Amino acid sequence: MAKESDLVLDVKNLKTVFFTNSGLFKAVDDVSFTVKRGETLAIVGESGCGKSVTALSLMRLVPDPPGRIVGGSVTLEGTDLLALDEAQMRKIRGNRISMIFQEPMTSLNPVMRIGDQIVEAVRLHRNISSKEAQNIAVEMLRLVRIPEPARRAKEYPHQLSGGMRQRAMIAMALACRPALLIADEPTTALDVTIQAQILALILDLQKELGTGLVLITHDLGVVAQTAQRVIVMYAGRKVEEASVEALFAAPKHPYTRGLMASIPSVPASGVAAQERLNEIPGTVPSLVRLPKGCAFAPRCKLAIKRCEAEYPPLADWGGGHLAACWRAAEVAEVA
Amino acid sequence: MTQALLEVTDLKKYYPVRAGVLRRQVGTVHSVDGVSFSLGAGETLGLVGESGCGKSTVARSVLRLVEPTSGQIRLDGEDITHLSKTALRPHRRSMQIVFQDPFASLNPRMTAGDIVGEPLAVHGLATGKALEARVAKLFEQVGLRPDQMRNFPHQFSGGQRQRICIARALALEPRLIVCDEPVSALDVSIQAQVINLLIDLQRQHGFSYLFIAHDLAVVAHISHRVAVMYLGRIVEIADKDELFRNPRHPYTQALLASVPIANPLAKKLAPLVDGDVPSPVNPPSGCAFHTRCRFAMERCKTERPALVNAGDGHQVACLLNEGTGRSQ
Amino acid sequence: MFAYLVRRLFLMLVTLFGISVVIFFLLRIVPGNIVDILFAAAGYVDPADKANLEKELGIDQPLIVQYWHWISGFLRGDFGYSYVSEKPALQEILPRIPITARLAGLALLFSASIGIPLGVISAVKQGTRLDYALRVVSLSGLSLPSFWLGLLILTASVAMFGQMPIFNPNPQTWLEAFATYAVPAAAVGFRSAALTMRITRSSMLEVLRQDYIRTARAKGASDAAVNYHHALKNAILPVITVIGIEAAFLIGGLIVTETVFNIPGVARFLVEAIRWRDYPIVQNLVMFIAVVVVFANFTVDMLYAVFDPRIRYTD
Amino acid sequence: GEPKQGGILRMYHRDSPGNASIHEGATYSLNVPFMPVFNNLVIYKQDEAQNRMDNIVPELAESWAWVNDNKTLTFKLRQGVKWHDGKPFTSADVKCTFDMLMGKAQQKFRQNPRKTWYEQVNDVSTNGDFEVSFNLKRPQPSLLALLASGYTPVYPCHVSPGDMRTHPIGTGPFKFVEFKANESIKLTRNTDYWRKGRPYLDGIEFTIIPNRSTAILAFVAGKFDMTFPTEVSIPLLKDVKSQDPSAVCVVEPNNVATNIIVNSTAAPFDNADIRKAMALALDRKAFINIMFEGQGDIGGTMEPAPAGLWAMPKEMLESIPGYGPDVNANREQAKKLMQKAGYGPDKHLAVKISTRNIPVYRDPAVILIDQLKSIYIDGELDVVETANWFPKVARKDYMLGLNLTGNAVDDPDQSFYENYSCGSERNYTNYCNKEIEKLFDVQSQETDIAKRKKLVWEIDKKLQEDVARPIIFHARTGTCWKPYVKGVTVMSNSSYNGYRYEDVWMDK
Amino acid sequence: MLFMAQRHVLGAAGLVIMTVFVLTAIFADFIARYDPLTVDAARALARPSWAHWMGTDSFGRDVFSRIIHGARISLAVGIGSTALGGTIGVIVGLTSGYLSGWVDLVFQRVSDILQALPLLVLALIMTAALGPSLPNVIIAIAIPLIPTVSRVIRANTLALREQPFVEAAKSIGMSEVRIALRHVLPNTLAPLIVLATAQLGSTILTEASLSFLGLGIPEPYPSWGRMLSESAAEYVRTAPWLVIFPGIAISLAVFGANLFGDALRDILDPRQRG
Ligand SMILES: Nc1ncnc2c1ncn2[C@@H]1O[C@H](COP(=O)(O)OP(=O)(O)OP(=O)(O)O)[C@@H](O)[C@H]1O
Ligand SMILES: Nc1ncnc2c1ncn2[C@@H]1O[C@H](COP(=O)(O)OP(=O)(O)OP(=O)(O)O)[C@@H](O)[C@H]1O
Ligand SMILES: [Mg+2]
Ligand SMILES: [Mg+2]
Ligand code: NI
Repeated sequence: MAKESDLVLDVKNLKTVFFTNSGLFKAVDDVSFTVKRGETLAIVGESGCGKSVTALSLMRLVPDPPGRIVGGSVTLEGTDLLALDEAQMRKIRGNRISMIFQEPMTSLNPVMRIGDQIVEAVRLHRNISSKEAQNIAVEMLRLVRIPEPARRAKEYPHQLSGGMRQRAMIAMALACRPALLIADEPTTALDVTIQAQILALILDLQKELGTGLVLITHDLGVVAQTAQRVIVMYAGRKVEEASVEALFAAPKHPYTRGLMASIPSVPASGVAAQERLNEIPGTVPSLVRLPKGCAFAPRCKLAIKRCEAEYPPLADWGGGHLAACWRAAEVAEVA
Repeated sequence: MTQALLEVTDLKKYYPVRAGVLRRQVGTVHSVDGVSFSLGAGETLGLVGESGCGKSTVARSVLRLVEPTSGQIRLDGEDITHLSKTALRPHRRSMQIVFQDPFASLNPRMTAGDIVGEPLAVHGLATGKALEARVAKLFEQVGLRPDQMRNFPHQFSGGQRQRICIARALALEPRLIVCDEPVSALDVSIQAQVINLLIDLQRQHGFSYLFIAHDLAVVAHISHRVAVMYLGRIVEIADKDELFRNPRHPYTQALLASVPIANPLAKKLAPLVDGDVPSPVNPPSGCAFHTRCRFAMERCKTERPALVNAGDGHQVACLLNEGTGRSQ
Repeated sequence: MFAYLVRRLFLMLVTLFGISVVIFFLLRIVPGNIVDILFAAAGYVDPADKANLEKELGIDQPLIVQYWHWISGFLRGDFGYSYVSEKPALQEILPRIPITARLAGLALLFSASIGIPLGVISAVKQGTRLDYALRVVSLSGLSLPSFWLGLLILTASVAMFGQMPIFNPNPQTWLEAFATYAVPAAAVGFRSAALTMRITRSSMLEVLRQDYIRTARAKGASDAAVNYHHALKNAILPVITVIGIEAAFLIGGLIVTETVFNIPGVARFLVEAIRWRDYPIVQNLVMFIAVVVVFANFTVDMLYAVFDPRIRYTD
Repeated sequence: GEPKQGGILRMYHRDSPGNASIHEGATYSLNVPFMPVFNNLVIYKQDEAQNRMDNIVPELAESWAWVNDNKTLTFKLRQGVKWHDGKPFTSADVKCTFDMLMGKAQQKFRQNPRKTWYEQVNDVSTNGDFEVSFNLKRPQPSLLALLASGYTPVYPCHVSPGDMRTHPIGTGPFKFVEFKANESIKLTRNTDYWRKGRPYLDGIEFTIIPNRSTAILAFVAGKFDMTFPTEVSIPLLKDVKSQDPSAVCVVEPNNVATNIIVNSTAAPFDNADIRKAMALALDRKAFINIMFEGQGDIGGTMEPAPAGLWAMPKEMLESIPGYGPDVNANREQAKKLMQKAGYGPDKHLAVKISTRNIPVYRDPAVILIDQLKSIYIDGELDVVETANWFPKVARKDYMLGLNLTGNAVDDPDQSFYENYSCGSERNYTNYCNKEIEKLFDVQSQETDIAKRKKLVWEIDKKLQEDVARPIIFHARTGTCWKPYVKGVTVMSNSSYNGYRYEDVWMDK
Repeated sequence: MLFMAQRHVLGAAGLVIMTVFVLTAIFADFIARYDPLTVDAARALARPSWAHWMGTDSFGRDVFSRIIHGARISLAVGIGSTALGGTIGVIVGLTSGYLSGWVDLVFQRVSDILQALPLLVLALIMTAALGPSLPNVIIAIAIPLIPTVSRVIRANTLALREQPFVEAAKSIGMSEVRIALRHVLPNTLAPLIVLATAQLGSTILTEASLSFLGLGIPEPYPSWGRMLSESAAEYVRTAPWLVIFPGIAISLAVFGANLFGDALRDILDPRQRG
């Protein structure tokens, strides 16, 4: 087990619900995890499974209404964020905990210069002159490898390419050297060649600053290449957690298993003709109408009566490999 | 060689950039700048490339949804590039398209059944009961229940919506289906279902696919041959195995290297190219890739390499590959 | 930017030309002319007198000729003579413009200074009672006939204070000047304030949902900073458009308000001129209003460029 | 107390007059503000409410005389009178004025609505600078009455009619200062006025407020010393009194007759029975009750007594079909006539009633429609813009029209010739009855007032029986002023003649 | 439904007002207790009482009945002019957006021209030109609406034209006209409805303003606008019921239409959804 002081983030039994037109649903249901200093934790799962809401919950930025965090704790460097009042939380946001969002195009204020947006982030948390903050901003832009940072700082977001915008977002998020960085699908909107650049950059900076990183993605390739530990979410719940090696070697949850099999991989060499992929039948369930037992049961080949009736607990299947499946032991064999 | 189903020769599509008084044209977007390829019956040609490199424009031009600036499109040997709208209509039955975003490509105010039946109605192929029966059959073909015909698009999940799109494309029993990123908007676990469906349909009916994607892995799985585009041009085209085993263009290489491999033990990310994609309004001179290419030479800045044969039907447009030389 | 300006100016000229044609011919479609009205006032019609008078005023000429006379004069700065007062049209129109302009300006000021803050508050407090109350108030602002509101104000002030804020052409003190314009301006401005508030609210709500607002919060910015610094700056654009369009609509409100409060401005004057079929006044005045409206729209577009760096007119 | 000098009388004006030339207009919107600028040869006494022949006093004329078998009317003119621009007034100005009115001068009025008044005048001759004579074709005692009207000011010879429209020059008690259309009219005291010690006021200011409620509110709030004369309706008058009990208000008849113009040249009113039925269906009392809360008068063409001088006696009036007191009986008779014409409960007659888009026209039309319902006539209101009213009437493009006829002078000559003689421009219905026309001339020449009255009654009765232009009622209207305003007289049988305002003063 | 009502309290209130308004208009003959046109001197200017809930006017006509029948006029003006302006606006907007090119350019300029002329001035001139009557007032109010509607529809059409489902329709060989009618038009309905409800109120107000200026719907039709503006002049204090009730009727109807339009916008336009 990691030493207490090594833990940057400790999330316990986080629960976030939404009250919407079609009813109340749990977007994040009883999710727990930890992040250590300098560690990268990946959260994977399909669209709508609650990854972003989890991240927003950590930042306490869940839009209210309609959303609300209804339970659990989020402990950042020993402080329970959920217990803070809004003013205290503001001091921490952007300072100790930062976030990079999915869409670099829309996440920057279109009517503010790039530099000013970074300056704002710095000056919100540090009592320095705007001149100094300017310098820091340019410095940060240099750090994220934007060419001619001084000039770019004076430009508006629309004048930058997608990759540069995402870099500017990263610069902004890291400007106060946070203890924890959350990156919510930071490269989904980008091309593969740019994605590789950005991911490499994030990892470099993380190493340099010793930041804990929560990386949210649905791309297992990205996970394999970046994370140390992985949690897999399905329909608002954490269904599996393991070190990246353990997970890829032997997934214990049938969903993870299916996911891995259904994702095509670039043939390294010598692939024969067209291949059918393994598919997970059925559709991703709507959070509003979740089945009573295991949410994955309707699509699961291994499903048994019990799965439909009872939600399986998250059990340790050895070496800290957690999985929520009654038949986790059999998953490897059956597949 | 048997006659190809689709043959595209030196296709160009320029969009004007307008400005000033009277909206005079001040520049040109070279969306597609001389693309040639052919596609045989029952074959799948994958088309990959970064965002904005002109893939969709190729797709639209092939279907004459946009008018190509120049070049030739032959369907079954017949030049359809300049056919009038009416003359084109019978040919529309031979080629259909499936778009990226299954939600946006379905009219939200029509039922699934109407959407799928519409092509039949438009071409007067079936009416009334017969139409309904045909639609029901199509629904079954793509794995939907016929009783879902009365539902509206928003009542379907993403994967199901894409199936409706495919059913609509199938309705006219085309021989060529252009798929413009048909799975990019889908959940990962659903993506496989759709790809499998496309593969199955091809096996049953012998369609040809022009399959566009930016995800190399997906393309790899479904295609027989793969073409790589960069800034409006095809830079490399080859049989799938050949291309993945033996990429010749530095851009293809970078692309392949940038795809994160779903194996924590395999090599870590190592970006092979720097910088951003140049704008198609002012494409770089010479080889468009020279601004980001590790191997760029002085010549690359001025000379535009042609797509040349490098043996085994492997064509590549790179000065390093003149003759049969390899870049690695 | 320059090219854009030229293009815009060109389009403006086309529009203004179109307006001149429309207003000219529309007026001729309206049955009856000044001569009919004059004879109606005199209570008899004498065909010979009528023909003489029409000839004297030049309204017996072919329409094209009349149009040419007017427009060529207009371009030379010769606006002709009012049929009714027989004074130069310019001399009739000019002194009335500042009155309406002051009224309109004050109304717009009123509308912006009340509508925008309330809109922001309503958006920020969305779903609260305050929001509901503000929305109801603003909707009622859009539901009251403005002459009715004006009359109520007048009646109430006479009933309560025995005084009435009627137009005072030579205000002695600053306060009097303010009173002369403020009350009618508020009566007109109420509607546009309500409109501004609604647009501000919906625009703010739209912006508040944007990703960059979340980004700002994620940086640790306070609500006030987010609402006013980040959101309002982006939300203001549609508001500017509406205020720009409202400037054109305001004329309608002003007609009624100037009538109710008996203010001798151009708006009421225009209605009277239409009633009298006083072509030189109507045509030139409408052209003048059109120029103002077209320039207002133009200014709004330019303001866009100021507020929104994304808009580049060079393409 | 004693009249005081000074003060500016503030009055609101109901409507912007088209111009400032009294001779070119026919509305008291023009008389009220501009009459103070002028003088006539003779004028009705301004402090008497009733205009009568024996009330006529000299103004620019010092005296007059009928000579030459009553065929010449000679005036001795006042000397030393100056126009507002300083030029002296002479007999030439009088000749100029009347030559222009008769259409004999070089210079012409743009419009000349009262040309017919001078039909019997051969010419106007001068005898030296201070004597003029009107030479008539036949005796016409009423000429003097016409000359005493507010509509008959003397214009200066040296100012063109065009200038008189924008900047009138007169000899009157007040000088014209400015006229801003739709805004205001300002007059100032003529310090050089020939009548010493007059006027009392330093000036008069009219603020034009077409919106009645705004205007009344402003009067109540003390922004004005006086309302526009005869513009306050009965309900508004009550309102004014309740809000400002100190206000002095009078209600007077104003010799404006509300009447129906009947198009007898086309179906259905070419049928005399239907015309008569319509006349029988009128419940005049109801009109008066609704429009004036009872304060109106019923009569024929001539204004009813006591204000009117020429009204028929009551018994005579009630003998005219439709004037009888039993409305129901009248209507029964009317229904019979309608049935005779082929209409009945199952077959209604659809009729369009045209009128101008002004409440005083529209409101009675609404009542008329309602009353016609009782005799199987379904009326539909056809509201016509001012600009189209006369062309429409001239085209005979109407069935029934609801019209208001204002009489400048309470005199049969004015009324009969203008409205009923064949070929008169103001005879909208083109009613033409040669026999009556002869009677017009007979009464016109009659110098014995009693005899003339008899003739006039006969004519009036006949006109009503012919349903040429059935008169519905004669209006009464109110005028209010603040108690400190003194010397205002509102004329009771004309609304055009009483605005010289030289006797008005303010006790402030 | 119940849920909707809870979420959109104001909208539900608007809907109720609108429904009452429409029902009143439809069943005016049954609701009104007197003929709105019958003049009766004997009962002129009666105060509100059991017999005359809202009193009578100077002609002795029952105000309540006139207001009830006035709903018809206001509804006719509101719906008539909105429908007329809307229909033409849709046709113009659709053609303009769909054909683009010079047709678009011409239509755009024309709507520029119409928009630079103040609405009330245009309506004034139009009513003066056509003469005051119910259909003419409707036409006069409808014309200035056209550019507003056509702008919205055009923008929508332009956006829709880029939608893949329109391209898909093209790719199956559908004719342009059919695409415009079958795919583009139905999808502009939502913004159109929103716009129409918003305009409904303002047309009623425009009619009132025209009435005030003497160019509204003429007698004998009981138009709220004229009832209000003319009574206002004479009877504000002596017979306040003549002014209060039509005022309430107008404001309430417009208010209801606005409330309803607002809620409709929230429901139909996802971009506005809070
Ligand atoms: N503001 C909101 N209002 C209502 N529901 C919301 C809101 N934000 C998120 N949700 C719902 O919460 C659930 C989880 O959403 P979340 O954004 O966390 O998914 P995700 O895993 O990040 O998906 P993606 O991969 O598409 O980003 C989804 O069903 C979503 O519809
Ligand atoms: N209608 C158009 N007008 C002007 N430029 C256009 C138009 N359509 C496409 N383009 C431009 O042409 C280029 C190629 O566009 P295209 O949509 O074909 O790219 P793509 O390869 O399909 O990209 P993506 O992967 O993002 O779909 C882009 O730069 C685009 O901006
Ligand atoms: Mg997400
Ligand atoms: Mg594309
Ligand atoms: Ni709802």
